Amino acid sequence: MNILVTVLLACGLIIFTGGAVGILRFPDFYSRLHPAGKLDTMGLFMSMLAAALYTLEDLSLNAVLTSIKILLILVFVFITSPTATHAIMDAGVRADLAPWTKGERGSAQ
Amino acid sequence: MDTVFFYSGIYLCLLMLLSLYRAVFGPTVLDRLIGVNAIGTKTTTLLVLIGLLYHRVDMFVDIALAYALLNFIAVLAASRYFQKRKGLYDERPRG
Amino acid sequence: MAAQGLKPSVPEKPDAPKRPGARRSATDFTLAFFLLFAFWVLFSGKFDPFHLSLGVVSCLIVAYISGDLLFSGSRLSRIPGLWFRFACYTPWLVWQVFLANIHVLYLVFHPKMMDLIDPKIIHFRSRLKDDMALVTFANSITLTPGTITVYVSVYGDFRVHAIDAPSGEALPGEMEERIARIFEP
Amino acid sequence: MIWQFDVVILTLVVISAIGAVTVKDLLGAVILFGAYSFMMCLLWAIMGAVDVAFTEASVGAGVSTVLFVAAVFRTTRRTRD
Amino acid sequence: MKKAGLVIVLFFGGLLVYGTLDFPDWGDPTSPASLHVSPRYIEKTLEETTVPNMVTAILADYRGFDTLFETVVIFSAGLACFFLLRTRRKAPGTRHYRHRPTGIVLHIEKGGRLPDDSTEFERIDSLWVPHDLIIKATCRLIIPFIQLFALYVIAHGHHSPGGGFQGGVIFGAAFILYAVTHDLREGLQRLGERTTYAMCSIGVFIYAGVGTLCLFFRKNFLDYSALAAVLGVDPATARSHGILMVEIGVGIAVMAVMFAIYCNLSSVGKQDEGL
Repeated sequence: MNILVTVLLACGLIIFTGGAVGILRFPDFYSRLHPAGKLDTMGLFMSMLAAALYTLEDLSLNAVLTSIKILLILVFVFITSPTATHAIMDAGVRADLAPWTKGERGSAQ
Repeated sequence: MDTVFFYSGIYLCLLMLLSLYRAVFGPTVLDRLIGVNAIGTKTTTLLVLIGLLYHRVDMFVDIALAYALLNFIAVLAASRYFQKRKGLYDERPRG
Repeated sequence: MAAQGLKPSVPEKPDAPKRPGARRSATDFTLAFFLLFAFWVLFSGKFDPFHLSLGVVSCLIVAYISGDLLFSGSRLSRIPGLWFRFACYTPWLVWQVFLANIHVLYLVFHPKMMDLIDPKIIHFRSRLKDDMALVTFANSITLTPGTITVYVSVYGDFRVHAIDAPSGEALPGEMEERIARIFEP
Repeated sequence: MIWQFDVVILTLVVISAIGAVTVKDLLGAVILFGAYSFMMCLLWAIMGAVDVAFTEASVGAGVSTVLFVAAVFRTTRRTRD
Repeated sequence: MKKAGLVIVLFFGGLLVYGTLDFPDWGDPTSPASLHVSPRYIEKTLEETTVPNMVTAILADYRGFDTLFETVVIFSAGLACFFLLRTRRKAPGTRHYRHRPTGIVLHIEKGGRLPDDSTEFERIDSLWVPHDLIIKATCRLIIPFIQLFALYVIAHGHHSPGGGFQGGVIFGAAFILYAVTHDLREGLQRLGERTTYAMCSIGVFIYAGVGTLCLFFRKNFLDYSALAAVLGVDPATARSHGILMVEIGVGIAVMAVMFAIYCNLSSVGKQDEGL
């Protein structure tokens, strides 16, 4: 069980790392949203799964309810995170921020 | 197991530092918004990890749940600002 | 998208009730109450009569204030089947999200990332009609490979930002079919 | 062994606070202030003050940023100094 | 000017830091607070009030006056916003109406208006934002759960972190979310302006009223054990119930004040076109 939790947590952390590095590396605002919106959600998914599993270990009613609450965090984040990503994207489009395309490198911002 | 949670917590903090770079130095306001949104997600995780470290997850999970529910209100309000007010490059100081 | 001043805009569906209690059916209220009470039990974790009665009062308040927000625009008889099919859809979605993350992770850590990505905005029209179906589809697009929904109109016109060429090609594709099977059996 | 957490998070608090003060654009300052409130919430949580952390979480994430954005929306985005 | 400000801030900051040198160390077991104050609460709270979460008991019972005046401070913040910003003057500028069936937008200038309850036409903001399906649908889905969570936080302040203030803020945030994603007028239709201000005062009134009720049973102000006769329970449980009532009062007041401040701030007091 502990090994499974550790592996899940490590996966989550790797995905979080991808998100953070992606935010730094991508060339423009629109492509930065891809790692920010997706990788963070998935990293949260993995690490919350690990936390819920670890909480379940002593298997009392309280522990079960706590792990269900941790899973509820997941559900709410899966509903709200794409919406937040979409809202930021929409704001960028409305602010007339030019998207970076191939061939005109460096003219992003 | 505590050691695992401890080091993953520290690691998450360091990742936050990376996101904070984008939030502090991001060329546009929207980049800052992306950075802060990413920090919010990591905060949620970190709160649960702290709860696991203190062996009181039932206390900390409420705060994490509040973050999961409330985190996007600020993002929605800020994006609403851009829907109503045009213009992004207001950052240059005048003279 | 910016200059929508005088263009005939999208007519809004006149479904939003004007004030609480204006257009609420008793079944809506009851269903919202029971759903909220299930969530209360999950939140609370205390089963003594005092806390359960507090829960009943709270759920009544919330169902009165905003019960009309939960189910507006969907027919009640369809809801159990809808939820069941949605629950069947979720594992597939999670798997797709996982694949998407592997893809983006590969892009992020690739040393020649700048050559691989080719961001562009693609347009297509979905055949989904229901509002919730459109929203589910849009959020699923945002969660899956290299694509983020930029704009979706009430009629199902999608504008999607794709990070590289292969991720944009798959749309609308299989996901739309699956969502159509959920909402329009 | 919690003090490592303290050090890292205090660094983050100081960075986001300095960022929020020095940014010229007020909207950017508001957003950075949101990041500051996240860090403060983590700090309270690590010190074991769960109730204070909860207050910081609900006020910082839910209300104060929205109020500041509304104020910036109705006034101006540029600071004078 | 900036430099002078920096010097002043550094001076007073240095004074504060110098002042903290006299404090006992953090977590020092021999400091007066840890010797006399904390053990009293740690030992007696559960016995005297049957509340497991000490912080809630201290805030609402032992330090009840403090919290009462904090609530009054929040209430007066709402009042200050109201008196500073609220105007009765209607916006004289152009009003925008949309014909629902066709979607044509009418601009009516110089204070002209159509009846508000028209079924054919609806008011839209002059800085118009198109109908965003995703955001509206998600918020409709999530708002009831935010409100339920807020009520859970208020009701379970005894057992887990939370209480009236946090729950009230979350509840207010749900209304603010509705007003942000739809528009301010729709938010005000859901929770009217008069209702908001009434709830501000009702919240403070509940708190002070519970305290005053104790006076009628020959106990001190805010000594909830006096309520034991009314509620039909022993004094310790009565104190726990009194704490719950007070928390509900705080929650109502904070919720209403947050929403009132948002409405006044985002519409410059016209309560008409918001963020």
